[in-house]
Amino acid sequence: MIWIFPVFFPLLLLVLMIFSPFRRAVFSCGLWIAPAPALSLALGGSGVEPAAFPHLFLETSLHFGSFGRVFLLITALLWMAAGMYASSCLAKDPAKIPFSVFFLLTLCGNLGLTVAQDLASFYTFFALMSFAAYGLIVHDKTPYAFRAGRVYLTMALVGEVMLASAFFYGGLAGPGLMFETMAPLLPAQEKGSLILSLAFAGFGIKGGVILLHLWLPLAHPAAPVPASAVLSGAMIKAGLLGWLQFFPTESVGELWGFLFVCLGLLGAAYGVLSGLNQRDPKTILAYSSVSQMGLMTMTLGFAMLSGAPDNEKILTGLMLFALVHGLAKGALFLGTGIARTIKIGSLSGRFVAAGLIFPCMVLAGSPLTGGSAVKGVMKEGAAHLPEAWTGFFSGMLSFSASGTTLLLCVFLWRVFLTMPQEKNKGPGAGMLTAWAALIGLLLVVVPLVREGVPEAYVPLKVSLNAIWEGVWPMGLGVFLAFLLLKWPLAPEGEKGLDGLFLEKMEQTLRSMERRWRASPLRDPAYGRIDLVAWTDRLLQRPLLRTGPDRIEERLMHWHTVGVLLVFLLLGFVLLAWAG
Amino acid sequence: MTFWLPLIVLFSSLVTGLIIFVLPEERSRLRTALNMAGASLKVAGVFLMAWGLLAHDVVYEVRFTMGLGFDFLLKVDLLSLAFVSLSSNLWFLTTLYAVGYLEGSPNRSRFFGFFSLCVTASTGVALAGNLITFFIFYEFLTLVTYPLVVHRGTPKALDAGRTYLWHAVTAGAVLFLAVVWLQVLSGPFDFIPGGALQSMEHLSRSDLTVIFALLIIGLGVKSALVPLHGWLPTAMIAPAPVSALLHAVAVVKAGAFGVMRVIFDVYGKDYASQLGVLDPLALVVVGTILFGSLRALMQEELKRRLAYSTVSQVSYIVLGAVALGPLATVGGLVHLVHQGIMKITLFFCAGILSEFLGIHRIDQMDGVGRRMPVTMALFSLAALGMIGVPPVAGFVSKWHLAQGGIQGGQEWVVAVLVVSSLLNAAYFLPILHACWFKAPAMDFGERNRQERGFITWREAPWTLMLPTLATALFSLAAGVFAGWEWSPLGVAEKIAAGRGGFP
Amino acid sequence: MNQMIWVVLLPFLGSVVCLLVHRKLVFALAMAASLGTLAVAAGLVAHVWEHAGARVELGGWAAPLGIALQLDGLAALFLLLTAVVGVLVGIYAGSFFAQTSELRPMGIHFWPLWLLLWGGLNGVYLCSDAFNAYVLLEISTLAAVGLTVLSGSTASLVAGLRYLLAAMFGSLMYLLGVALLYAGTGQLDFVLLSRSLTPQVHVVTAFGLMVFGLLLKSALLPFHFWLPPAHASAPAPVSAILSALVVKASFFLLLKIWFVVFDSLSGEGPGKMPGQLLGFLGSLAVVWGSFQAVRQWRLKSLIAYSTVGQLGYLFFIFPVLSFSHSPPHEALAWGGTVFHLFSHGLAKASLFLAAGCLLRAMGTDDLHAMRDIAGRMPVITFSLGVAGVSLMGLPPSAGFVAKWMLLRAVLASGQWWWAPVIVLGGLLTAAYVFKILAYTFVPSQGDAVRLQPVSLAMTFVPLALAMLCVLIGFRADEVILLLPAVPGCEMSAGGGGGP
Amino acid sequence: MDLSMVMSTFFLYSLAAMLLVGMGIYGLLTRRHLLRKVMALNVIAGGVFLLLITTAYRNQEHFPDPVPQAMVLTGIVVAISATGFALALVRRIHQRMKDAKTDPFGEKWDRS
Repeated sequence: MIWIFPVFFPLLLLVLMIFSPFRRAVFSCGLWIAPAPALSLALGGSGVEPAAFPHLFLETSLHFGSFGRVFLLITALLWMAAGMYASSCLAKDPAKIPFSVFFLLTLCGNLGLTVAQDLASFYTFFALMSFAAYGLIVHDKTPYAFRAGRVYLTMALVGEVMLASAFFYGGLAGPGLMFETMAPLLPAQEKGSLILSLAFAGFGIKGGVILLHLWLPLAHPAAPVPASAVLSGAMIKAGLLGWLQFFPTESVGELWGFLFVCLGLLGAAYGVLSGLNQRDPKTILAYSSVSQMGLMTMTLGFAMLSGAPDNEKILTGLMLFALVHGLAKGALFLGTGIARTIKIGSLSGRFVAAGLIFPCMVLAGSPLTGGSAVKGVMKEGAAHLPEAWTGFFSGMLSFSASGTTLLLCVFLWRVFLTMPQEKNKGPGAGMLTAWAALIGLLLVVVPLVREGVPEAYVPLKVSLNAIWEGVWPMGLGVFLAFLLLKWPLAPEGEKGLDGLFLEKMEQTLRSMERRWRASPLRDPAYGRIDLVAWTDRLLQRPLLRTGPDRIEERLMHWHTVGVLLVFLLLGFVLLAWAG
Repeated sequence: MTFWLPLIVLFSSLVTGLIIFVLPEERSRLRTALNMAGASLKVAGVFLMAWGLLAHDVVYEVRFTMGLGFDFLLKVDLLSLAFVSLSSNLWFLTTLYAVGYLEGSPNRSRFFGFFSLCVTASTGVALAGNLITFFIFYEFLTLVTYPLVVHRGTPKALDAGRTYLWHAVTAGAVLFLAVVWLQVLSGPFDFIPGGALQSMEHLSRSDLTVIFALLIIGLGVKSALVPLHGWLPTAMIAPAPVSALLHAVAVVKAGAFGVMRVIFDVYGKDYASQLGVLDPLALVVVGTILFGSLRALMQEELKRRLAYSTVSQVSYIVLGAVALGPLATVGGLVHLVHQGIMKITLFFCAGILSEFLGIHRIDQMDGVGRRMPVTMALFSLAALGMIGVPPVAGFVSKWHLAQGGIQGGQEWVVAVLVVSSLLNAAYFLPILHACWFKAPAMDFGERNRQERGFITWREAPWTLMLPTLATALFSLAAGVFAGWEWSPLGVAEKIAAGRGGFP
Repeated sequence: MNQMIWVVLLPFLGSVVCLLVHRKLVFALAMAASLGTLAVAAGLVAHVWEHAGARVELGGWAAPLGIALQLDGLAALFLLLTAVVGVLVGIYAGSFFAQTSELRPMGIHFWPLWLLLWGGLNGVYLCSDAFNAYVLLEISTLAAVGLTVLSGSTASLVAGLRYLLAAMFGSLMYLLGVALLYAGTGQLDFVLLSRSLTPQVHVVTAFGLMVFGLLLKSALLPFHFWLPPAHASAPAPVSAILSALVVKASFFLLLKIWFVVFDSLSGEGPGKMPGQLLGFLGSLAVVWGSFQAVRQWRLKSLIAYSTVGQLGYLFFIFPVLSFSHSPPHEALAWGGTVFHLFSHGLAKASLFLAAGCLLRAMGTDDLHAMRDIAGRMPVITFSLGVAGVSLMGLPPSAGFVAKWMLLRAVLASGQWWWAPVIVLGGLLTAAYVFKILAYTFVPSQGDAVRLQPVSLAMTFVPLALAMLCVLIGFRADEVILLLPAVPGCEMSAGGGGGP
Repeated sequence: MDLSMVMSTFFLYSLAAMLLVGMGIYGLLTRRHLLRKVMALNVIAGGVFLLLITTAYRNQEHFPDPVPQAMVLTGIVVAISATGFALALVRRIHQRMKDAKTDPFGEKWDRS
């Protein structure tokens, strides 16, 4: 029960919404109360026994597992903030009720998948989240949102079936459907690499691996601000969690690790480069997510390369990274939304600017913030790597910090451009509270971690060297950004590589559809044995229309009958005689 | 009681039907009462039988020897129990639905009379203990469904009826030939889990192969295997409760159930695969699954799309019978129930849409989710289930089918399921998108709408909503509680345990 | 066993009495005679059930000179069928001929003729020598023609004359065969004849002549030229009797000739190929008759052609049983044929009577006019449907049992080539039955014919016949147990491939 | 009478009977006039009866067999009644259709 209730609490609220008196109440308070039980579970549930529900679905079992707790924490925190923000910013929206419905559904899926320890229920929550998120993405009902939704849904579906296939195989690999018993057996399976590839791609679509990320820069900006925050901050992590659950990091082997590293790096770089060329701050943030996810992928790859038990530190760092990234990205998205409501240059505008810069710094890993804590843990972990990789990993972390800084500078610049010139109504109280809460959390994340996950805690080294190591990449990034901002970035109508690629794909699909519509398959009669039509056609033959009547008429004649009689009789007698 | 209970279950609808025939048209209360009483009696009887069989291992058997190897045999085993409980429960709900749906329309006595006979036939199909009894009810089903298909009497309906009849009667003739031939060769036999023919070594393999082909052709028409599926989309012209029953319970299921009986209980899966007859059938099944989905994708009419979806989905059941792994058997069996409840939900909703909003085509469905949110929520639930989104029941079937395919080394099963799921999504998701997210294109027949964009939430009457709600929730529950011992899945596992290979 | 005489005499007496008494009493007396005959027939069936067959020599004269009556299982079944159909048709006719002033005088003539026919038929079933069979067959033919022309319309007169000529011709051919046999053996009794036959030219010729004479009378294709006009133009009860019973009488005689008299010829040796010929003609009849039925637009012609088609099924017994002398599938073949006789008799009577109701109600039997009949005359439609189901050979009905046994017999005998014909015939039958039924579902659009009221008796007699047809399907065991009493049909109980 | 006489007489009679039957059949099948058809039928009947009568003295050398004679007598009665009935029908048809003396079905039968 202690596992079921937090996960299904959002659905409970959803059921309440059927009754009209509750509907408004659920919208205004329910959205942010919904993740509260989950949050308390994440904070206080360290010693709770795993729960198995053999009757539920295909023998559901719920628990944190190795990583679930952190993910549940990220999820609950972000959704809480987003819920609070949403009930304030969408208060006037006519479609707020549908929004709440999809919000709660997606939330349930996202919470559930963090604690699901068996394949089937994990897949269930994953699918619930994926499909319900469509409702959040297309909430605005603009053509842009619909297109984004279409791309998202298509890719999500492809991801779902890939995952499903992987799970079909995976379910047969071990004695049960539990991840912890199944995953270690996977690499040894006959179809091991097929299963892992399917799982990699399936989760990769959610996690924005390069080439599979196409939906991400479209969908995240298309959704309303709170939805973008959870999409980019929490839901994107589901892919990561999936990998962690499915890939036995200790035994999967170097090949996979190398693949993860390469694709992660590519993604990180590509995210930065593509993001530079964008105008919409939310799109830039989405690309930043692609880039950050690339980093996480790379880190996971390094964890695989080093193998157990050396990778413990890296994995801890990865968790911390996910947490920090989630909070920071959430804060940035919410902040973007708030910035739109505030006059440029006003006092509150300055506050907003400060509130935006801080998460940026965290993401870039500036010293004394959570970001540098992440780096610290990771670098410590990197020490266990093979010699060649250690330096590479550390270097990559620094370079990525430059890239992140560069991209986020552009982002800030773009936010600045989108801030309105006139005085506006200003943000709602809920919006501000949510945002402030996230920033506050970011501020205290380091002590928080020390309290909560002592083994992940690395004391911040307040040394000149350490600060320098944190600062120079940022400085490089800022410098590059200044250079770049002189450049005429992102001219009107420019689409970027992703846009071009998508357009090409859509064209191809459209022409396929055209060809499909012209195909003989369209003919309703195609491919079936239509006895009725056959017999009709047969009976419509001129011969068959008049022939039977003519023959029957002949048979009515005495002499026809007579001749037949005589011959048949003779034949009969002859046959009888001859035997 | 072991003798009478199956007969009570069988006759509860037969007698009801016959009485209803002679009732005058205007006694609608009495008719409804009779209908519901018959349906309740049947459900109660089925539950009693289930209890007896499962808890006490009672053998329910009714046998009339008619001479010359002609035994009329009703026998309750787990497989028949699964099918009969599906049909009895859904009959109950569909009757309720039909009462509301047909209120005030002409010839209701005739309709409900044949409706009851139709269920009698499908009960008989379920309980039949040997091929000849099965055939009797199978053909009876053809006969009593015809008046339902042509119920409206329009030229289109008559055409549909003719198409249906041509297909069904021809198939019946082929089946008849096969059944008689088999009996001539092997002598009379009953269904035996694991295959009755396995032990008869004197039979020639080539004869058995030909007979198998004939049997499958005969049964394949009702279960709408491509290219014998032509009647199904045409028969959509019938009133919604009929389509619901045709597609979800009675007719297509009788065919699929027959295929299962033939493969599991007449030939036996192992023996059939030894004979090499399963592979060609598998080819047909794969073709049907993909072709049905492709065709569904092209339909603009809601009911036709659902019909083609049925073509595709029913073949999952057969897929479960032809794929070798024991889990596939479970998947096929459980899909027998799951497809039924999900598809009947879809048809109930389609019926509500056409009856109250005049919506027949998919392009008319824009924004209908706001007018009838509950109906459309149920529709969405069932549609997602059809696609295979967990935790709705459809996923459970697909899961087992795919794993069965992998178990048996037939990995094409997974590929087929993946492609088919994508196609399912391709034809269902646009509908869901349209009804929830698009702006309403029509005013849904509401005259006094004050302002544009404002649509009142008004659902259909409870007689229509209650069955729909029940089936939708059941399809959800069948998935969510799949692990329960007596869920459809649990029962399917028990059934499969008796039929080869399942540990 | 004097009942045997009564089953023949009672109708004859009834016929004479009906001719003499006042017309108001005719119906009551005729019904009395009918019911009496039914009772006697039932008694005879019970007798066969308990004691197997019986033989009565009238006046105590022995076989070559006297007239003997032979009762066996087959005859008992035929007697029963005739009596059941006869009584029900009688009830119907009582109501039918009371409808209008035109029909009333016909009714007065109907009863004597019908009872005469009945007596003749019963005589044919029971008589044990070839010549008396001829006489009784002629009596029934004359009475049947009399019934055919009852309405006095030109069409019926012409049809009746044609029927008369054809039937007389057939009878004379049969008689010629009898004369040849007598010339060779000096015997007339069936059993005695069968003992003294040797395969000689004149015997084989006589075989051919008798068989073809009877084929003419039982309207096997291509000798069906007299049947559709006669059956379609007669009043409904008469059509029912003609189709259900009269053609069967000559078929009964054919069975006797083939399996009793010429058993030695038709068994192992020479009968093999002629059997195939008959089977071939039978399958032609099944296909062609049913196909023609599909093409008809008048209900009664449709049903008449359906008779042509359905009669074809009866002739499969000849090829099936002619390959070996006492094959294991003998019981199946006999059972199937008898069941088909029964199911066809009952179903066809039901169809013709229902058609009579429709004709009465609508004033026409054009299929196009039958709008919304299913809604307005549900009982009649139901009877049509049930009887049609039996004709199609679909369960649950006697027709199904018949087809099932026939098909099994055909396959068990190894002559699989008849199987497609049986199946195809079923399909064509379905085509014409549903052609009728489909029109009953078309809703009326205001232009529908106003229906004349139809009496209760006329409505429910077809239903009763149809229901009987269904119910008898469940009593296959009894029929099969009755059959072994047929001479020349000493079969192993159970038979077939099964225990 | 010696055997060959008997045989040849018998043969002669039989031949005549067959001839009559053949003529009758030919007439029945080819003549279209109804009266002629009825007459042809009688010719066949005559032939059959002749054959039957012939058998009467073929088997018994000294006195004829009574059974065929009885049969022929009965047969004649049947034939007469049938002929009478047929003639009555022909007359009725003739009255109804003044111009048609032939079997109208022979040519066409209105099956519409």
